Amino acid sequence: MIKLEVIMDDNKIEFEPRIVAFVCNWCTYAGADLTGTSRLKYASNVKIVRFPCTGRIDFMLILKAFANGADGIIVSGCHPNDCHYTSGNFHARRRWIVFRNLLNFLGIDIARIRYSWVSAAEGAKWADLVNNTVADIRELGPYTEYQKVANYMEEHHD
Amino acid sequence: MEIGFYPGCSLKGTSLEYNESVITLAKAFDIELVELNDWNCCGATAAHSMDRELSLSLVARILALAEQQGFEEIVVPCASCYNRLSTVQYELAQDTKLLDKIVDIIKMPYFGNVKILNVVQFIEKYVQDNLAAKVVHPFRHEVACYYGCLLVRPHKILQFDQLEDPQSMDKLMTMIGATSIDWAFKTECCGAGLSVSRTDLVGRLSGNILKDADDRGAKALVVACPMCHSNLDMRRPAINSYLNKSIDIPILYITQAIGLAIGLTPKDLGLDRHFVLINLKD
Amino acid sequence: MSHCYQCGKCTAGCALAADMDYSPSYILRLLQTDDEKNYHRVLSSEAIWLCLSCENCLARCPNEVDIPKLMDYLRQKSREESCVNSQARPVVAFHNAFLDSVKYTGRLYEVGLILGFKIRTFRLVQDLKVVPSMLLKGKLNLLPESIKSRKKIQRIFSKTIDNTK
Amino acid sequence: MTKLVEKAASLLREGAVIKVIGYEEGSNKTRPFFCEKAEDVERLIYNGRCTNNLAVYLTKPELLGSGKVAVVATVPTMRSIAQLVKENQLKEEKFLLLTVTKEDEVVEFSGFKEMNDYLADIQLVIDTKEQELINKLDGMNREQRWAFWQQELSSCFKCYACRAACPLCYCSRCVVEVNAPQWIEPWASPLGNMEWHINRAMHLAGRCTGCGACSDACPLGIPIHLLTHKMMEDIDRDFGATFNNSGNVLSTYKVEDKEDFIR
Amino acid sequence: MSKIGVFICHCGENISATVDCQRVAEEALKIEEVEYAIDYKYMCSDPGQTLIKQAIKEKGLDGVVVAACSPRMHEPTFRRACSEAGLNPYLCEIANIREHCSWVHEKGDATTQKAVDIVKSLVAKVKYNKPLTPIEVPVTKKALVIGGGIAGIQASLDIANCGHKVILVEKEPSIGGHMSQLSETFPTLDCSQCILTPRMVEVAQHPNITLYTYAEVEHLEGFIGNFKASIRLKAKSIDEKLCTGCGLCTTKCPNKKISSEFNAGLGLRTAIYVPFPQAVPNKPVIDKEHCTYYQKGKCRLCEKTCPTGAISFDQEDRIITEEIGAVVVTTGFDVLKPNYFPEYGFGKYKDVITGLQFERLASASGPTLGEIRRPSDGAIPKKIVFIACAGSRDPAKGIHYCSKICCMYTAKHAMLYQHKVHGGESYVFYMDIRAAGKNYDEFVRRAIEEDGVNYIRGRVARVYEKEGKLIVKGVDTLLGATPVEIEADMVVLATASVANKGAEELAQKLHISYDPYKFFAEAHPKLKPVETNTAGIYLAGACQAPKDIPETVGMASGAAVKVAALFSQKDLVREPLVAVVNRTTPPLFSTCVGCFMCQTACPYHAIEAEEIKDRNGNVLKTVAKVNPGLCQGCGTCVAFCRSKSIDIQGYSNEQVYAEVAALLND
Repeated sequence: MIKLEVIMDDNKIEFEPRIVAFVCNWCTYAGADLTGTSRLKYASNVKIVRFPCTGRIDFMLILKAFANGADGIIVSGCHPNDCHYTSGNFHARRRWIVFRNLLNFLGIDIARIRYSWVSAAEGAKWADLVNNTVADIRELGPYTEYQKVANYMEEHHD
Repeated sequence: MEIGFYPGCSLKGTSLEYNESVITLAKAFDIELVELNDWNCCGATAAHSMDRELSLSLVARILALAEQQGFEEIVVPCASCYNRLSTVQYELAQDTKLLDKIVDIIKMPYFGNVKILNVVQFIEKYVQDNLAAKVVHPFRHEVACYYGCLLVRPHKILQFDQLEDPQSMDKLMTMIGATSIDWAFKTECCGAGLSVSRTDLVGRLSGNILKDADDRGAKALVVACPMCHSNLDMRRPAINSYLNKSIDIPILYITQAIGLAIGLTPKDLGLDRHFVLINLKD
Repeated sequence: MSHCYQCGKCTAGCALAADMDYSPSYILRLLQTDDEKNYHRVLSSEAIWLCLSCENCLARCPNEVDIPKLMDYLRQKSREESCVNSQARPVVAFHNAFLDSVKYTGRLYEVGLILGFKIRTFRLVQDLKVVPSMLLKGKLNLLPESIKSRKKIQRIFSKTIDNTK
Repeated sequence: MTKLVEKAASLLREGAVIKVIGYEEGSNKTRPFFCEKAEDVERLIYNGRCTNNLAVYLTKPELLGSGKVAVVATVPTMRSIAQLVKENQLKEEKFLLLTVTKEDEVVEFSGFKEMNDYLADIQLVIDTKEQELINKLDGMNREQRWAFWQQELSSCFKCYACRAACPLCYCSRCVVEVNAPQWIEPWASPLGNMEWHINRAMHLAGRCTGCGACSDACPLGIPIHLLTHKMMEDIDRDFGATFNNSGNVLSTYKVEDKEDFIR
Repeated sequence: MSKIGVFICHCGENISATVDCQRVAEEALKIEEVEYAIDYKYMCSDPGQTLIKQAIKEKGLDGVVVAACSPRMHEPTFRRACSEAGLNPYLCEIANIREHCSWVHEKGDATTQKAVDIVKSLVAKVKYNKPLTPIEVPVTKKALVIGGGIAGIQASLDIANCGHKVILVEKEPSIGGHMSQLSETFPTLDCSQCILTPRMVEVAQHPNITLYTYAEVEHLEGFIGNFKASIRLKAKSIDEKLCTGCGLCTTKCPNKKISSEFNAGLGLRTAIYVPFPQAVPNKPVIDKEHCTYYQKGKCRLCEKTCPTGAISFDQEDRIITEEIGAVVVTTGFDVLKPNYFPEYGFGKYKDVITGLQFERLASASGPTLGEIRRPSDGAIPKKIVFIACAGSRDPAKGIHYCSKICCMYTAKHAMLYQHKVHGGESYVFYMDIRAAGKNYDEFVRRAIEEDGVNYIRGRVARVYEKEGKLIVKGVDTLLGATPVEIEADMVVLATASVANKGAEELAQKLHISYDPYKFFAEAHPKLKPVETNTAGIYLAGACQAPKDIPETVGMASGAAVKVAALFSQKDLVREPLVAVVNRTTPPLFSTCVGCFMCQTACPYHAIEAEEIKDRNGNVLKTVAKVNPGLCQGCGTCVAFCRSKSIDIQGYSNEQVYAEVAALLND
């Protein structure tokens, strides 16, 4: 709950969103590597989790990220037709279409989940993606709404 | 039986004989062509050259009328009208926004479900089957079937015959005993749109068509479009002066050719209204 | 328009390309440049008025570029921006005469058409030869045949072309 | 003696089937009835009030016993059966499918194929009350929807009646029973409840046949069926997957699926 | 309770410049179950690796996290180090604190904190790592090559010369494919058959190659290293052991008016025939559709004339099955069919022909013995027009792509024409000249500059016949798009190359994917051009996309090397990062309920149905099973499984779950 306090003292300190990125090993992870090798700088709020393919990303992991206090999530993989496994990203895309509709219907803030395609050659795009997402989430503020629900127990214990 | 009928302006004027021949031919096969009540000009070719919505509205009104008057099918002998009607029906079917706009202009309900038949389709559907039996004077001549532009194009919309080297008219001609020659200008343009305003060009375009038919020994040209007809027939002087030779191949409407074959009189078929005289010796 | 890769098949098949100041594919090229000057050149060209919408180009275009429709559009624009090519005046005159006839009678009244056209172009002698024989053959009715609901037709005009004029 | 009763009687007498699963009159509402003896057939009824989705029993071998079983299937039941077939859960030789027409005629299907054809001409209609509620929710802004569902779901106490009633929840081990990792906390809590219902909906994506058994079963009357019904609409819109051709929406794809949200 | 070691690399200055590596080590040590943590200048160096090895041994570590550069860089290095120290290499994870941290953020606490978080998350993950052993798949060292064109010939020879057995299947009576039909080849103008036939003979005589002509693959099952193929040997109605290939029968066959496939319809053949003189095998077959005996039940003339009694009418198709380890698909291409060009009068006018037909006219073994003569009247064309892009780059005709070889063979055709018909005039209508290749553009320039071929930039709208001439209505777009009309004696269409008729069917038999044009799809457009998505099946030649000969041969050798590499080890060893369907105790056997929705999700057809039976062989349950030979480890199936019954090693649910949780919790 540290973060919440940060907001409390009339935001002297700017709110630093916590963002996790679910990326595939072959395109976006390599793209992020390229951002590094080309020494492009971006916000340090984003932490990357590596998957073999976007097709592997279970929708529950997104919910779990929110439940564990993420304010925003990036999901990124190979561009259509570039998937190392030919169709993983297509399956993922379809899953996200359905999932977004459902979350939106439930009133979950889908603006906090940013989907993108970043290829192994798009180091710059990765940097932009991160910076833009951080900026957007900063606008939206911390996802207290969800975290209240997530920490229901704790809050009702202490 | 009765079928809806949209003559179009030329059939009321310069191409009276086409009108006559279509109707008499239909009669000969006990088909009553019922003229659309209060129809208006389809606007070809001026309207769509000048203003899209005008051209759409004019046609939309015609189709709306047909629907209103309860016709499921309408026969449209004029290739130009046929082309416009079909095209507009298609375009309105593609774009609902546009449709609403047009409906608002014509202030009539429009469903776009009338089937539009050109003269060849009409013959194929209602005449063909009983044709062979009725032929009394086989039309024993070399004929060049001229389809022109508007009957076959755009294929995507009209879905009639085939784009290059169409055959439907040729088939009908062979049915009535004619030999239809294979030639190169079946679907080349005769220049109708400029018939009045740029007669010079028409001379050339129609000239080339006629010349090819002539070179290949056609004794007559068979058409299904009043524009083509008046160009190739009425504009013959311009044509001959361009070719600087005089070609006297007569131009017949397909309905006239068939009419003659089943023994209708030249008078009924309005052959006397042609400029280029028709003296086909058997 | 960006679909056109300038293979020229349209021009090759165009019955009138030889008489045009700019052939169809050339017009497309001019428009592709997306340059104001070239756009004007197109609008004030004679070619767009010579096009007969015979649709040979569209039928054969490998990229299915609808040139006939494009031409219709260009003609309309050229009129609206009143930069109709002087050579093409007769064509426009003819179209106007045609439409007037439709506007006032609901149908095409050919005598009216011819007269209207002649007045607009001062080509008083042209076609005089054919007129008598046409009358003879009953191909010209001297009195306009017109439809009942002319109002409706005029409404259509006022709703469309007349407020673009 | 209705045609259905006759049919059931003859089936049991001839030993064509070992039991007929249908409906009987219960206290103020109908209830499922496993008819095993010819003398009980009189109890079998079929009318508009027969709403339970009998398909739910067909994936439970212990209930069916060994031998052929006749099922008096309503349209929703048949839809569920069709989906179960798509998922290799039912053996053709095991079942004799019956249904009763409006005219009280008994229809006997030669097999699943014939049943599907029969279904093909029947439109799936989401009833107006539901539709209104869905539209109402669509009309709200996100915060309102969030509030609505938090309110509704807060009362859920994870009895899993929704799961038990759903013919398509036939997993021998449900995700909520997986504890390595513990995807969903087993006790009732706002987060756990929401996660459970999201899982339920996602697991039914493109599979749900809209019978509504889940919400009928919910002791607290939470409109959870809206989640899956809404999803049916969306899937229909996004992938053109109508009831008859869907069934496997999430593990198939089209290259041209819309991706306007991916930047 | 595990013991994890964390090793933080400074990478010289690369990491330590912005990340306080020492603090990361201190923080790491605070993490539960972390036994040991240390930072060092160069972890990948020998002393660095030794550091790790010693720690593993001394502290008895059962998990290692190396915080360093990207795993795509040194994961293998560090995993090897671990296994050298006796720790299962798959218990080692890499925390990427260089590319994803030190290089992309400024120096400061935030950056160090991020490094710490990354380490935490991987520590959390590694706790759930399981020791894995590489998968070993036995390999049958015999290859199946489908299609006996130049691609198939080259691939077969290369594989055979590596000492492996090859089965070459060709559906025609002879191998050779399109190349045997060609006259000369660009850009050198050397005779196609002269360079091809020696290879054909070599194939026939090679001890390692079994050649089946007049045969087709019926069915293929299994997976990499372990395929089983059934092959249909169509009845040739000839006993090849007896036949000496004397050819007497073909001279006697009364049915002489059958259009010859080899001559692209410009020549005729008999019902019992050898496709061409240099055919391999050089023994005839009877074409049942056209044989009078098979059709009318009378004749048997060939039988009477055959000196060795080799004709056997009662022969029937045979199906044989072969165990093979790899497949090379080399089925080649086809040329676009007539009905595509009504505007050019193809099929209507005899003298409008395809490029392939022109090859036959120009070929010494062709119907005109190499003289360019019109099919209609045998006259020598004085004026000839070549139309490039006939069908290619023509979306309206459904072909968006460039057929690639036409520009070159059209230039060649024009050149050959100029060489053979002195004083002849040749015109080429083209849109672009695509002559990228060694000595290619020079070749085209030579046609234009030395042989005086007239190149006109523009497409032809129409061709029609008049008074024995073909009127070609084209355009010169370089002259402000002015129409051009040419009265030609002959028109040659550079028709598009399209996929073979049977391509789609074959692809489905082999479970390989294909593009919208039915060309077979490579596994990766750049890095896996000869592989398919089905491990163990490779591509070569024009069945993948239009190609010229050098490219095809290169690709064939490429595919051959892939096969040779596969055959080079005793067993095929693969990373164990594959999906697994769980197995539990009876009566459940597995939590999988067998809905098989995962099957449609798998791009590799790696998911099979397994029937669990009791002692008496009654099926108790049917559940999914992953074939580790085929699985590539994408994990798409895992995300689908509702009951979480399928999981993927190396990225298991527990691993990623823990990773995500640890990454966020502080």
